[in-house]
Amino acid sequence: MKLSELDLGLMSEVANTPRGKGILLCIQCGRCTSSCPVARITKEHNPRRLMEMIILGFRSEVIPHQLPWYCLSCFTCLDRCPQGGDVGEVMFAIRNLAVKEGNVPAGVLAQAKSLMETGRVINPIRSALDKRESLGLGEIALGGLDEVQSILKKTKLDKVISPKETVKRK
Amino acid sequence: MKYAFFVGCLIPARELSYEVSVRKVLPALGIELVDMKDANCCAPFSIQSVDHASWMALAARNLCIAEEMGLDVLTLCNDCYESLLMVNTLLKNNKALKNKVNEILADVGKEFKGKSDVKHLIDVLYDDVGMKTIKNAITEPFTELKVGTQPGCHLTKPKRIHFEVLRGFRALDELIAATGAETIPYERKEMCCGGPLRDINDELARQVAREKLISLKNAEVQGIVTVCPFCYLQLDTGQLEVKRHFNEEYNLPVLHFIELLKMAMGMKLEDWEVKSHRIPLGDIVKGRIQEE
Amino acid sequence: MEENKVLIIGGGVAGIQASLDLASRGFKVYLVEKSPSIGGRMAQLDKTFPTLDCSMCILAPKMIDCSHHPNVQLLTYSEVKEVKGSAGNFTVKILRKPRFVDESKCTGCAICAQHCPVEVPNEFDANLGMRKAIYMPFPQSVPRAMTVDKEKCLECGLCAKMCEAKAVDLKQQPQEVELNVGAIVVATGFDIFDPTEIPSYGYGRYKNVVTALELERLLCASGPTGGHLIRPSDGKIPRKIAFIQCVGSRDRRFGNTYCSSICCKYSVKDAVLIKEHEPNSQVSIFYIDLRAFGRGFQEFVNRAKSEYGIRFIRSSPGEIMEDPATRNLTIWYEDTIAGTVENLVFDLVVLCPALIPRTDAKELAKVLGIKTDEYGFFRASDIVINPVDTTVLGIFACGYCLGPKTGDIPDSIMQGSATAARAAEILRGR
Amino acid sequence: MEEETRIGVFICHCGINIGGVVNVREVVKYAKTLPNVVYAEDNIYTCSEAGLTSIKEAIKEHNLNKVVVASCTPRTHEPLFRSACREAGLNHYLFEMANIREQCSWVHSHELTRATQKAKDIVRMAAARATLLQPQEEPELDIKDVALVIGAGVAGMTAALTLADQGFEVYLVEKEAQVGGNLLRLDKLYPTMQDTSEILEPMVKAVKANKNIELMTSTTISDVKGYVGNFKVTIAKKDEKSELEVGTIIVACGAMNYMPPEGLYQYRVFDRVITQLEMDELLREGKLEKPERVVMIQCVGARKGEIRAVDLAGFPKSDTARLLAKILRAKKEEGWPYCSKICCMNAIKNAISIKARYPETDIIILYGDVRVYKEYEDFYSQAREHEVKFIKHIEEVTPEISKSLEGKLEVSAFDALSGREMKIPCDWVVLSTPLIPHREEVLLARMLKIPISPDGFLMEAHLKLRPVDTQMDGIFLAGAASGPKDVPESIISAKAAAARAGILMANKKMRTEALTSVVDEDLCIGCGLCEEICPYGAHRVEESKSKTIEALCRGCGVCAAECPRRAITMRHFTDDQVLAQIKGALVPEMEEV
Repeated sequence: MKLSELDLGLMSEVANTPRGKGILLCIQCGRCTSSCPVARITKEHNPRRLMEMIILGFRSEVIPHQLPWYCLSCFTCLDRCPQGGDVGEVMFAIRNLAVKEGNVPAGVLAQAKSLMETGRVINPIRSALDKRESLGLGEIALGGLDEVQSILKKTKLDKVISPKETVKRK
Repeated sequence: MKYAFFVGCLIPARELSYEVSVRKVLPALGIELVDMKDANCCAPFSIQSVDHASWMALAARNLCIAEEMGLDVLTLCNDCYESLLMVNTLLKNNKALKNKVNEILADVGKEFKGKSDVKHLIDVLYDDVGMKTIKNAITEPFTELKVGTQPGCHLTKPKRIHFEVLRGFRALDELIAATGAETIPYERKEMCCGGPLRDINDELARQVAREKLISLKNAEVQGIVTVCPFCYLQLDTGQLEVKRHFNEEYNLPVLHFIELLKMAMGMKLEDWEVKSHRIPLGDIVKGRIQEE
Repeated sequence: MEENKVLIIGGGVAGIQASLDLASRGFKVYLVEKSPSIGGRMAQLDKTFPTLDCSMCILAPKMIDCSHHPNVQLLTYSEVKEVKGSAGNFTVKILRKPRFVDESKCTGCAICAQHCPVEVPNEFDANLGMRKAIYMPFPQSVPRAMTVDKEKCLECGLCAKMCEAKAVDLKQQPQEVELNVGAIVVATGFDIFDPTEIPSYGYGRYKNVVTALELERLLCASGPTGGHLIRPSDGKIPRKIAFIQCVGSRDRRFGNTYCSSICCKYSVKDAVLIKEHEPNSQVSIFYIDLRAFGRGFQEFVNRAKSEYGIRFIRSSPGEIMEDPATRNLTIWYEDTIAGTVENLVFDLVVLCPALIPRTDAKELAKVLGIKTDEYGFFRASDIVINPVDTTVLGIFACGYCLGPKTGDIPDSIMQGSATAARAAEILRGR
Repeated sequence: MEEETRIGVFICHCGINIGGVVNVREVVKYAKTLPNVVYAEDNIYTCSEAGLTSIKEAIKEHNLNKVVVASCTPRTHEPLFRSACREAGLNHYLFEMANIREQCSWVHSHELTRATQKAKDIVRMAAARATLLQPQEEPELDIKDVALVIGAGVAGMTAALTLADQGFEVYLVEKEAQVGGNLLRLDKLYPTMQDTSEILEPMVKAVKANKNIELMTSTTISDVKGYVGNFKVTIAKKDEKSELEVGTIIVACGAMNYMPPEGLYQYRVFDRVITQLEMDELLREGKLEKPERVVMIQCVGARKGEIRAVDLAGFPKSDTARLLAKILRAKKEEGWPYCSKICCMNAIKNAISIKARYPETDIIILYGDVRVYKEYEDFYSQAREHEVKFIKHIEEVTPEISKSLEGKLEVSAFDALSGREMKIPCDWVVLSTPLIPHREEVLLARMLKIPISPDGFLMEAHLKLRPVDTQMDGIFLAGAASGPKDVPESIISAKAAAARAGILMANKKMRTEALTSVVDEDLCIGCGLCEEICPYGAHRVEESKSKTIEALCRGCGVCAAECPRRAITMRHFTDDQVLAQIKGALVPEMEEV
């Protein structure tokens, strides 16, 4: 791999993203990977190796890929990392970067959109609403929708999920 | 005792029996639930993954509502619990972050002060109601019912936002014991249900669920008890998907803990509640169903 | 004249070296030891790396020298309670805990112990072996005198009856001794991190997960198993043994961010010993960085690989699972070179815990008025040029109580000698 | 007329160690039947205060003139029993020890009767020898309270100062014109990151100011004669030679940085491939211009290969030469077999210095293991927080270094932990090379008669328990002379060496073992064989007669064995004593007949 393809800045970019500081603590011991439910199922997902590739700056092999999305954020690694290296936390940092480059799974995108429109990531279907009524469970319509939307306007969630130059997800 | 009741998105949309049972059981145990009227989504895993600021701000907004009500938050869902508890802890301990978030909230006339706490249903039952009261409330305890629990990840993890490791596990086990049922330990008890991977990589989500189901099957349990709507969804509906893809029979009925407690307290399940479970509850609910 | 007197706190190999050097240099030395015998951690070890000398055999002569040196006075089973004054003139109050046995009369024949009805776990054997309520921690104890463990004693008085030397005195009272000394040397050593803090390794829950110190006792000919390596759950000889490095060290969660700096070395040593005990056993060592630094060790590691076929796996395992039926242990780890998650089954798993400050280090620091460092070890006044001076002039330190900067036995010995030089500089310098 | 021999025998149960196997009382009974034995008893622990007292009492009561203790190993317990005899007014060379534990009960724990039999044999042999024992006087030596410290690096200066501050006179000899050793070339010290001058300058001032220290630079050692307390050392400054008389010697000649041969990692081929020490110098002189990236390679010439022939060429007859001849046949990659242990921290130190100067510079360290032992782990974390990158490369796939089209250096390495091969363009390649022994060191060792360890460093008396002593009384080691050490470690070892030397000089006298060789001048033909083979140089032929220098003699007995005229005997181990012992072993067992 050539320098041109190695992204020197990736490690500090991640380190300076909220929840990304842990990348600097990693000593590559592998406790995270052997504790990870997904890593046990597929060789494809390897939190430790993901950290290593970020440290070295293999941007094109990490950011546009599924890999960061394979993390369940079950936080087992968080509790077992001897360095308090926050692998599970760093994953959020990486995903935040990935989204900015257009790498966001359809399911997640849908939830984000729904959030912007309704203030909820999941919404009841008609029948459920009827059932609620019949049980006298009362309304769940979101009074504060306008507030939610103005918050999301301020955090520019819409821009985040539809970046100009969209990187193809491999 | 009063709580700001945070019901979340998934439960009212898909798992009404959970909500109904909570609304029935907790008042019976002396807990008053006050709905958080204008609460928004807790901003779960998916939103956290998309944008940090949005997550913080939305979670904080919910916390502000609870503060305005002057109450602590009661959540039924591990995801809501993790999101709200994490943000609450972070903002309470990080002034700079708090100011940033409050800047965003200022536009909607809200300010995070850090006056409320966030509690999971299990915390409330175990700490506030207390085992004594619960034991006294049990009128029709289960006998010879062996269950495996799915405490879920965020009831206890990450350690740093929970005062005691595996405390949630112990609490849940004791609570189940109070209902007369027996919790059987199994190898993959601490493992995630795989829920978060639904809609991202269903294949993987199923395989994680499968590992858990196999481990439960090996422990020869009669059913699974959950405390999180996502775990429930993943192990109940998910169980059918696993069955279909690997064509393996498990037939492990899945119950919300609150349903278990409800029945042990002598309240019957209604027919629609029983039917809302994709895996038939079978003998577990024998004689505990409301006649029409 | 107190200029000629020095107090040594701690009778491990560092304290012993300091005592002998100062005594031979002409100082009167008071050697205070908390436990019934001097010898410290080194006495608990089976063999020492990389020369595989029998630890006790090379230590015992030094212990005996101490007890017979005209300039050394042993104050075992004693603790320092109060220190006043300054360099050249310290006043020290020492509590002599009652042994309930007259040291000068006792011949250490141990006949009393044979008759004592009370059996309790022996701390010296990492609680793997048993001792009586009247006991000597180990056969080569110095002084060679019994001690009554009053907490466990039934006061049946059988020991007193049996003792020909009439040495047992169950009425003995604690004594306070006041000493004047010109300098003080602290050599209180280390404690061991409690692996139950890491639940996923199951120490305490799984019988066949042991610490390295427990293994030393299991390998030692004078240990509870007479030198037969057997596993705790069923007394069977373990065929597959694993070592796990950095249990609680290099770990921010517990504040032990340092490297304990001896574990890699003694693990390789123990692995080789195991192969010599049981040539057809398989030994694997899980490590993060294999720290075989310094002379002789790299060569030792190479031999361990090529001659003894010991397997080195670069990985810090995530968790250990026990099979309730066989009590065998499955280690889940990532082969960090291959990048795959693997699991292996072992009969015995040895954890290498961090070496941490003595639980009472802070207390002693207060008594002495010296400072501790960020980990709770005693702070050197300047880690580069004054490595054995504490923050108080006239009070010196040597051995692991200074923290991992000490490393292994030779380092402790060098520091012990170094404190002797410093004391001489302070008290004899023109 | 010789007084009659009266032997007392004391047999130890050692708790159950011996008593549990050997029938001790029976052995006592038997001992009493042996010739010249007038008294015998058994003790639970002969080494206990009680046991020792009863020995002393028996000596007086039965006016014993020989004592035999049958118990454990003399190695640990002989001094104890000897002093008991002394205290009872009996010359301690009239004491004999029989080991019936290690050599009997422990090895025959399953054959009780035969063990008892063997115990009797061992006791009988001991008694037989004891009969012939003679009182001996241990020669007492005067110790001159002047010390010589060889080498004025940080270790040598510390040793000198420590001794001087105790009031001893010290000659401090340095072969270079300037004192300070390796520190002169280093930029900073880890982990404190202080300039080396901060340590060095005050130390040099103190040395020069101390009236007890005589500093001699550009001076070498050309010969060492004599023995502990009375060394005669010839030193040479240019051509003029002079002699020093000293009581003790501290060797602090340090170690030197390994220079890779031309071509290894393109060293000396590309001018921007340098050693870590050379990087230290660049930084020290502030000559490093802002690089885009620096790549450091660890363990260059360390932890691999064997010691090279060229390192031996200087001294073909040396001990090392012989030791290494074997290894060299199996010569692998060039280099030194051990881990030099300071290189990881050194690399990190320079990495941090560079980052401090040029934060944008990317620094990659290629390692096999990060051996940041002790608290240096925190130093490693510090480097990672400075965003220094660490790559575990597979050493089998040695990094290749080439020039890229843009004229940059290009390092190709295989990252074991991401399983990827990388070509890393960079401006500098820095090679971390180990500390290795000076060649002079080996010649010096020959003069001082200190053995050399297989890795070429001076060997301590015992790796574990006597790290700064040598097998030669009065000669001690400080600093890197006995293996790689960083500054704090060197200082500790220097203070330790000073303490050990101080003990001898403060006591002004010392006794040596009486067990030495004795030459019968009538038989000696002055062939000089003994002088040639004595490992301690304790024999010197003068006027065609061999003389023993008792202070140097270790009593090993090689000379006695080799002497063609049987002119040499060993004091306290005479032939007839040994023969008596052997005869004792062969006596047929009366009781059994």
